[in-house]
This record gives sequence, structure tokens and C-alpha cells, in this order.
Amino acid sequence: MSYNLVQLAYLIATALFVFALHWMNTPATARRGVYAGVVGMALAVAATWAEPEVVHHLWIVIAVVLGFAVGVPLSRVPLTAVPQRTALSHAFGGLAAGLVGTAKFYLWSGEGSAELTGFRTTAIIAEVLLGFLTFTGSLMAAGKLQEVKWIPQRPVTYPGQNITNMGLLVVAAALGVAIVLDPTAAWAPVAFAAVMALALLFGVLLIIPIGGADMPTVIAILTAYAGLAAVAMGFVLDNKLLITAGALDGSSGLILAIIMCKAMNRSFTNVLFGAFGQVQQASAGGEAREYKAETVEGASQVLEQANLVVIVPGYGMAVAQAQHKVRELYDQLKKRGVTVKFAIHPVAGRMPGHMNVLLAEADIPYTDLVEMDEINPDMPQADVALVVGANDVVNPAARSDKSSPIYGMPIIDADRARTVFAIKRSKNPGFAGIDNALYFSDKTWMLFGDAKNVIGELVKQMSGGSGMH
Amino acid sequence: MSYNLVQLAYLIATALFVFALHWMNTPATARRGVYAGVVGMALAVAATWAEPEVVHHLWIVIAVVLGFAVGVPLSRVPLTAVPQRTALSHAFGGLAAGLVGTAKFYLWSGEGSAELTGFRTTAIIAEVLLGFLTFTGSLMAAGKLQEVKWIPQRPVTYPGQNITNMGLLVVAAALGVAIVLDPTAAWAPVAFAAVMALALLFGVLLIIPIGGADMPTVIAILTAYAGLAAVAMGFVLDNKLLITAGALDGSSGLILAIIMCKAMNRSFTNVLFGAFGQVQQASAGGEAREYKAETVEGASQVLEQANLVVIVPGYGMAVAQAQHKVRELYDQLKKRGVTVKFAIHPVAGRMPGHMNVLLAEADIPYTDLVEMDEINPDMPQADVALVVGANDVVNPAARSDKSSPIYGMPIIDADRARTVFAIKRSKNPGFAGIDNALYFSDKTWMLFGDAKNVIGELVKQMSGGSGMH
Amino acid sequence: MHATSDFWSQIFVFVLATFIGLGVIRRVSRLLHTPLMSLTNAISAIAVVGAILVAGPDYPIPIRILGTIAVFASMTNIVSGFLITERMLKMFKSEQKPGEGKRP
Amino acid sequence: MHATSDFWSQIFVFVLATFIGLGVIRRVSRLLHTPLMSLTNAISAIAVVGAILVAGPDYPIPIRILGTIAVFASMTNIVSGFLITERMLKMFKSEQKPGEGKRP
Ligand SMILES: NC(=O)c1ccc[n+]([C@@H]2O[C@H](COP(=O)([O-])OP(=O)(O)OC[C@H]3O[C@@H](n4cnc5c(N)ncnc54)[C@H](OP(=O)(O)O)[C@@H]3O)[C@@H](O)[C@H]2O)c1
Ligand SMILES: NC(=O)c1ccc[n+]([C@@H]2O[C@H](COP(=O)([O-])OP(=O)(O)OC[C@H]3O[C@@H](n4cnc5c(N)ncnc54)[C@H](OP(=O)(O)O)[C@@H]3O)[C@@H](O)[C@H]2O)c1
Repeated sequence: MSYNLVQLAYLIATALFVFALHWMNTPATARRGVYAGVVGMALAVAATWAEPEVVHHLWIVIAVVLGFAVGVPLSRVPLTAVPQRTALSHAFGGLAAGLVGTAKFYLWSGEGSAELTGFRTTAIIAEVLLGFLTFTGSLMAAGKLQEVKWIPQRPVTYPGQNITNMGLLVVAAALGVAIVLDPTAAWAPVAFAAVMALALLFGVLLIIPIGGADMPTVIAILTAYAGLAAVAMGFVLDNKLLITAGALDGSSGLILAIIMCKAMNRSFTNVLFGAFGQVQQASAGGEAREYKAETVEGASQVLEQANLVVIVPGYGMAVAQAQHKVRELYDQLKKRGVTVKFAIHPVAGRMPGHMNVLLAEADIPYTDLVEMDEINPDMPQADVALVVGANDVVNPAARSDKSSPIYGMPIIDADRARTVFAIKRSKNPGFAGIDNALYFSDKTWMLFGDAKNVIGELVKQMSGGSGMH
Repeated sequence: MSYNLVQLAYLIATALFVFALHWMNTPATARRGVYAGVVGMALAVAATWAEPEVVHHLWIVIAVVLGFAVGVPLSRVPLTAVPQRTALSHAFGGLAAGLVGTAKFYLWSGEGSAELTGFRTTAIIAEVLLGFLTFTGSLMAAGKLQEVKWIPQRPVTYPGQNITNMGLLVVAAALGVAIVLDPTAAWAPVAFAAVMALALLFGVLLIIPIGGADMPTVIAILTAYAGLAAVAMGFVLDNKLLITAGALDGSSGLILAIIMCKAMNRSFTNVLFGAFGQVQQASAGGEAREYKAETVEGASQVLEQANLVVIVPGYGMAVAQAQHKVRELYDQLKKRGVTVKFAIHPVAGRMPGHMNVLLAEADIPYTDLVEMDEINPDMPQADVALVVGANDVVNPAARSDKSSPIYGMPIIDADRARTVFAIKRSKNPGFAGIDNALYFSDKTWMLFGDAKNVIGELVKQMSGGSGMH
Repeated sequence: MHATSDFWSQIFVFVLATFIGLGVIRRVSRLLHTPLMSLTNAISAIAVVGAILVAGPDYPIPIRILGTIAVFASMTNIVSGFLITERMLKMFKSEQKPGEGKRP
Repeated sequence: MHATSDFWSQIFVFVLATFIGLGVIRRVSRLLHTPLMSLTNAISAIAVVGAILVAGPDYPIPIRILGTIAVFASMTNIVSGFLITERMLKMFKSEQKPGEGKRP
């Protein structure tokens, strides 16, 4: 009977998780989604904990308390650190999956028990492989994003790298098969340990050749792995809740990764094995052409005269934490009856939805955040396109220049606006490491400096100005 | 092993069915959907037939051949008969489910076998109940739609009707419970037979009180029942393909029923127990106000002058089979550079999508078929709204008159067009049995007559006219 | 225990499939609601699987007769359902290239 | 046999759940992709269920230690995942009434 109750709880939790994700389809219902998720999770934990076989509670209580102790601060990180946090929690997730798999294996093989059916053992191997490689891989990713000094930012590549990695994987797989064939053999526990070690190692090697800026995509892929690990665990424990939840996460990771690759016009394989970041050195110092700089005074006047101003935020806004200043600018312009829209590129910044969260943090109504496809038709009507620390996502080369590494990547047509102001600190290129023809066009004026300061200046100008008359 | 192959086939079939329905989301991919469905079905049949326990083939072959012999002609019915055909095949579906359930029960109870677990038996009872009530219910529905003489069109109601029906259901359920409690009892087979009989009877009684015009909604609900019967069968046979396919059909029926009820602004219970059709008598003869009739000559001139003509087809176009004439009119007007759009109300006609199929049959590109919500904003720009045998769906009372039985039902705002021409044969009301203020408005001109003839006249006028200059 | 474990797998499958059904059907183009009805019609004739498993094995004659009738009934639905859906869909033409023909 | 029957139920559940996942996620508003990442993050911490079942029962100490660590790890994800998602979503405001705030 209790078995049925537990299953019922799991079923309800499953449904709640589905609704949780479903409600994320609009900001209006998104928070309801979180609550659904929380309830589902609480239900699942309670039902499991109440299982008769769970007799030792102390350790679990401690673990839960510690979980809160670590989890709460982790949820307070600044928004710029969100990618790292995500990577880190993937590491935790992978670790959990890996450990459970390991525990189950040694438990059952210890009993030399019939529990280790071929199917179960296969699932365990998969769980452990995915779990542990997600663990180390995510740690590496988090490190690169956090720009920890002893983890190389630049992609580390050496000849025959991919072969080596594949080789490792093959060995691990072979060992796995051997274990499946004779799970209770004397050597099985050792072989299993070897598989674990290889998985941990593989996770590291998988990330090393990938440039820091590609991490967001990698993280999405790691989400998918974490999800699959949960599915495998579900197979091992014959737990349908785990299978469903895992599948949901798997598809989420997959779709985000696809969206990012599409928006960057790159393929999975290219991200995973392309060592794209190298390009950064390759063409970093493109021959410097003529920039036309503009003064804050001049810019603020033009902005005040405009009817429609489109602000194109990019990674730079995130680095400079300029969103609040941007908000002030937005208010100043609105006060003058200027229509202000934000053009959001799907991969502006360093994670999907990066710009939206920052601007939302600055209380800018999401109804003024317009997606690329919706804003581009209106760009020609825009009197001013104000590029705030965006680069690749407004690089016309993506449209025209077949030779460019970002050729074919959809961009925001800032260059079609009547005037363009571009805020950046230097002549350095962006993530893709290539020059941006937009900056040299005769309708473009550069506002060099840190985004936060420059926009602060603009705001001061205007408030001062508005103070006078 | 063969077991695994069969399961694999079932899994693929499941996926194919999902895709089949998914691809129906746009006409561009819809046909691919059908092919996916066919392949899935073929796979499922082949895999099952190949099961080792299936040893007698002759009868199956004969049944299959007969199935083709009956099925092919059934697929050639005129489009106006599609609702009947659907109802009829629900009857077949229900019958199949009921028979399989019955067979399984007598088989297992005969063996007095342990196969009849409480869960299984419950599922069998559900399958048989749903199956057989769908069988007779659908037959009744088909009869009413076909307007078979010995099945009363009008809702047949008598005091305490719903109580009687509910009573029957309760008795059947009670018997069912008894059987579940002791499936191998001596009296069980008899009780089971009683359940079957009650289900068959209940199906009839369920439909009798429902008006002929409500049948489309009923059919949708019967789709849901048929789906659930398949699910129950899936539970009985522990067959996940049956469960999935059944669930898909169940949700399809449910959603269509909901859409129809919403568009008619009525509740399930009202459709099922409201005996709505009665209203038809109730207010059929509303006091006859002034109609302004118009000649075909006059109308055709106005149409020729127009820039935007919105044609609002309704059930009358289906009755008159006027879609081909409408096509000719459409061509004539296009020739004169008139923009012609079709305003499609979700419940125009007598089944969901009725108008779309008819107009598609007449080769009118579906890109000119505009949904209610999309066309209404443009209605004020329309020079002429040509109402072809539509009535309730253009009745302004739904917007204004709280007392009207269709108050609150969303309508097509034909009355907002500059001029309205309405084609109908008589002063009789439509399905809802109420007068239509639109016909009396001073901008409306009636073209009395059979839709096919009237439009034929219009076309003659124009082609003649265009012949002159 | 086996029974119950099966039972719950089946419930899960049912619930998940229902979610899929609701999600997919809600997005079917209104243009195609009539063909949709006949398509689901054909698909629900999957009952044929159960029918074959009753008509085919070495069961007493009366049982097999019931099964055979069921096979016939389902087969009719499969054939007529798919054919008429195809027939209706053939009629839907757009002036644009099919590729663009998306009108949800 | 039991194993295989179970096996296939699980595969079915997996495939169906994946369909749901793909359908649902594809419709998540682009505005919310960052919160989505942290939400799925929290949900994938459902591994806690498995962890408890290893840490709780009367198993050898080393096994239970592994389980306890796993509980801790998952718990961290649950707590931080849900909290940060909520924190981010709180920031999304529209000028319209929430009801209308639909921008897919
Ligand atoms: N969003 C994602 O999910 C994602 C994932 C993976 C990769 N990416 C990639 O990331 C890139 C995003 O494009 P993006 O245009 O947003 O950024 P970007 O191309 O990386 O350019 C950022 C620009 O901001 C400027 N900048 C940096 N710090 C600044 C500061 N404090 N003040 C002012 N300006 C500053 C930089 O120029 P200075 O250094 O001269 O200031 C640089 O030109 C795309 O190439 C995309 O493919 C995105
Ligand atoms: N579509 C669905 O799924 C569905 C389902 C259930 C119920 N319904 C109901 O059906 C109704 C559909 O509305 P509707 O406006 O399409 O149809 P309607 O309200 O039933 O009106 C049909 C009109 O067509 C006229 N007509 C009939 N035969 C004609 C012919 N041969 N030539 C010319 N005119 C002819 C009739 O007037 P005369 O008799 O004077 O010619 C009548 O006014 C709604 O009330 C809806 O709720 C629809």
C-alpha cells in the first residue's frame, strides 16, 4: 500500500514538474512555475524519506541542513556569476548521480546479487560515466567562467587531442561492457573504479580545448548530460519520476544548446571540438581603421532630438554592470517623449537570456525588450541605435562577408539605423575576435569608455539640460 | 527476444502517432502526418500478427479483407456526410473495444484463472462499459445526423430522465464492483452480461435527449470515450501502445469538444443534459420583422464596385453544396481586382473545420480563409459582407442581447461591414432557433433562395457583365 | 507486486501520453479540425492490436469469433479513416509554396 | 521477463517524457532562458530521491556515506536552484497587468 502512496506522490510530482516548465512560457505565469516545482520536489522528497527501508535519519538531516547552508548563499550570487553557479550546480548534480550509481554497484556486487541484471548494470555504468564526467567537466567550465587563474582561459589544444579523448571514452566503454557481461567477477569492482577514474579524467579533457566564451553552450550540453544521468539512475532504481524529470532536463539542455549554436551559426561538433576560442588570437589585432569618436555632449543632444532610440545591449553592459545607468537613460529619454526599445539578440552576453535578466533587474519592463526578429524590420525607422557593449551581435560582416568566422550568424541590424552610437572601452574585438565594420561606417560615432561611466555622463548631461529649461 | 522486437515496434509506432498529430499543426505538413500514421499502424499490426501465440490466420485475413471492402467505400462519402461517417466509425471502434474486453473476460473467467487481478478486472469492466455505450451512442448519433426517419431528430425528453440514466449507470457500476470483488464467482458471467446490456442501453438513452444539431459536440465527446476504451484495453493487455494511442485520441476528443462548447458559449453539461435543441421549437417563430430583399443585379453591381468583400459561409453553404459556385464568384471578383476574404467561424456549419474543408474542396487557397479573431478587426473596412447561409455565427444578439440563448458566443462582426448581403432560403432561423437582428438592419439586403442558385445567378450576372465591356 | 509495478508504469504512460496529446492537439491548425477528427479516428483503431490477440491464438471458437469481428471493425476504421483524411488534406492548397503555408 | 517488461515501461516513460520536454521547452519565452536554466537545474536535483534511498537504509557505512554526500549535493542544487530562479523572476515586471504579459 505504502508503495502505491509513494508512486502516487511521484506521479503528482511528475505532473507538477511538467507544469513548472510549461508555465515558464510567459513571465506572467513563470513564478507559479517555480512554486509548482518546489511543491513537486517537496512531495518527492517526503514520499521517499517516508519509505519503510529508510531507517537512518540523522545523516540525511545533517546533509539537508548543510545543503541549505550552502544553497542559500549560492542563490545570492550576483547575476554576472549566474553561469558559474549553473556550472557549479551541474557539478553537484553529476557528483550525486555518480555517487549513487557507485554505491548501488558496490552494494549489489558485494552481495554478489542477482540484482545486477544486464540492463541494470548497463544503466549503472551509463549513470556513473555521465555523472562523473559532468562533475569534473562542469567544475572546469565553472573555473573558466570564473576565470580562476590556474585554469587556462584559452583553449588548450595539442595534436591528436580528439583521438586521445575518444580513445579514453572507448576504453571506459569497453571496461563497462566487460562489467556488464560479468558484473560479479572478482575484477569487476576494480574495473568499475577504473571506469570512474576515466570518466573523471574525460570530463576534464573534454573542456580543456574549449574557449572560455564557449562555456555557455558547453553548460547547456552539460545540463543535458546531467539530465541523462538522472534518467539512467531512474532506470537503475526503476523510478519513473527520475526518468521523467531527467528527460525534461535533458531536452531543456539540448534545446538551449541548439538555440545557442543556431544563433552563433555553429555546429555542436564545432563548439565541442572546434577550439573556437583560438580565433580570438588568430585575428585579434585586425589592422586598425578610422574610428570617429563623439563627445557625450554631442551624443546626448542627438539622443534628445530622436523619436525612436533602439538600445542594443551586449556583453559589455554585463561586464560594466551598466544596466541601472541604462535605466536612468531610459527614463530621461522617456521623459522627453522619446520612444526607447531594447533590441535583444538571442546570444547577446554570455548566456541565453543574459540581457533580459540584467535589464529586468534594472526594472525595465520586459514589454520594452524586443527580440531580434521583431525589432530588425523597425531598425530603418530608428533615429539612433545605441550600442552598449555589444559587438559580434551587431557585426554586419555576419550578413555580408563570407570569409568572416561569424558569417551567417543572424545579427541586429544596428547599421540600418540613421545614426549609431557605440560604447566600448577600446579597439579590442569581441568574443569572436574579429573587427566590426559597423564601427567604421560613416554613420557610426564611438563613445569610448566603460559603459557605466559613459552612460552615467549621458544621463548627467540630460538631467542637467532638462534642469535648465 | 521476439518480445523485445514487438515492444520496439510498438515504441516506434507510438512515436509515429505523436508525429502524425504534431504534423497536423499546419496544412503544409499535414499529409506527412497521415503517412506517419499509416506506417505506425502497419508496424503495430505486423508486429502483433507476428506474435508466436497468433496461430490462426484465416479468419484474421478474412476480417482484414472485409475491413477493406467496407472501409474503402466509407472513405468516399460526400463531405457533408463526414460527421455521420465519423460517428459510424466511433461505433465500430466502441464495438471492437467492447468485444475484446468481453472475450478476455470470458476467456479468463472460464479458466477461473488468476489473470483476473482486481486491477485487470476493473480495466475490463471500464473497457466494456465505455466500448458498448460508445457503440450504441455513436449509432444513435450517426442516425440523427443522417436524419434516419425512425430516429427522432428532436431531443426526446421526459421527466426524471437524467435520474433514470444516472440510475442505470449506478447499477452497472455496482455490478462491475461486484464482479471485481469476485471475478470467478458462478454468477459473474451473468452479471457481466448484464453490464454489457446496461452499457448498450445507456448509450441509446444518453443520446436520445440531445438535439440533432448538438451531435458534432457529442461526437467529439464520443471520440474521447473511444480513446478511453482503448486505454482501458491497454491496461487489460498491458500494452503501452494502446494506452498511448488511446490517450492521444482521448485528449483530441476532449479538446475539440471544449473548443466547440466555448465557441457556442455552452457548457458540457448543458450540451449533454440541456436538450438544447428544444429551444428550436421554443422561439422558432419570432415575430417576423421587415426584411429588405435585393435583386441579384443590384447585388452584383455593388460587389463589383467593392474593394474588400468578406464572404461569411455557414451551414447553409454546406446544405446547398454551394462551395463551387462560391469559387466562381471568388474568381469573378478577383478578376475585377476585388480583394476577397473568407471569414471562418470556429463553429460555422455542423462540425469543426466544416467550412474549411468545403472551401478547400472548391480549390480556394487556405491562405484566404481567415479565422474569426483575425478578420473581425478588418470588418469595418469591408465594403460588403456576403453571408452565405450563415446565421447564428453572425447574429449580433450574441454581443448585445443578454436574454438571447447564444448571448456571449463570439461571432463574426458582419454587421460592422458597410453593406451586408445575406443569402438564405426563407425567414426560418438557424440552429439556435432565434431571429437574427442582422437581417433587419438597414445596411442589410436579403438575397432569398438556395445559396447555390443565388450565387450562380450572381456569377452569371458578372460574367455576362464582364463580357460586355 | 509485479502487478502493481506494472500498474504504475501504465498509469505513468497514460498520464504522460495525455500531456502530449493535449499539447499537440491544442496546436493543430483550425483549418484541419475535420481531417483531425478522421485521423484520430483511424489512430484509435489501434484496438486492432488487441483484436488480433483475441482472434489469432488457440482460443475457444466463440472467443475467436468475437475477436474476428473486432478485427473487422477496427480494420474498417483504419482503412476509411486514413483514406478520407488523405482525401480531405489533398484538397488544401495554398498559393504560397507549401513551406510558407504556416497559418496556426 | 519481469525485468524486460519493466525495461520497456521505462523506455516508454523516457521517450514520452522527452516528447513532453521538447514540446514544453521549445515554448519557453526567450526572456526567461536564464531562469529556465536554473529551474531545470533545481528539477534535475530530483536525484535526491535516489540519494536518500542509498543514505537511509541499513547499508554498510561506506555506502551510506556516498549516499549522504549525494543527498547534500542534490539538496544544495534544490535550494539554490529554486531560490535563484525565484529571485530572477521577481525582477521581471511588465507595465501591463500580468494577465496580458504574454510575449512568447
Ligand atoms: N549569450 C550566449 O548564450 C552566448 C554563448 C556563447 C557565446 N556567445 C557569444 O558571445 C558574443 C556576444 O556578443 P556581444 O556583442 O554581446 O558581446 P561581444 O561580441 O563579446 O562584445 C562585447 C563588447 O563589449 C565591450 N566591452 C567589454 N567590457 C566593457 C565595458 N566594461 N564597458 C563597455 N564596453 C565593454 C567589448 O569591447 P571593449 O573590450 O573594447 O570594451 C566588446 O566589444 C557572441 O559572439 C556570441 O556568439 C554568447
Ligand atoms: N460547427 C460545429 O462544430 C457546430 C457544432 C454544433 C453546433 N453548431 C451550431 O451550428 C450553428 C452554425 O451556425 P451557422 O451560421 O453556420 O448555421 P446556422 O446558424 O445553422 O444557419 C444556417 C443558415 O443557413 C440557411 N440555409 C440552410 N440551407 C440553405 C440553403 N440550401 N441555401 C441557403 N441558405 C440555407 C438557413 O436559413 P434558411 O433555412 O432560411 O435557408 C440558416 O439560416 C451554430 O449555432 C453552432 O453553434 C456548430
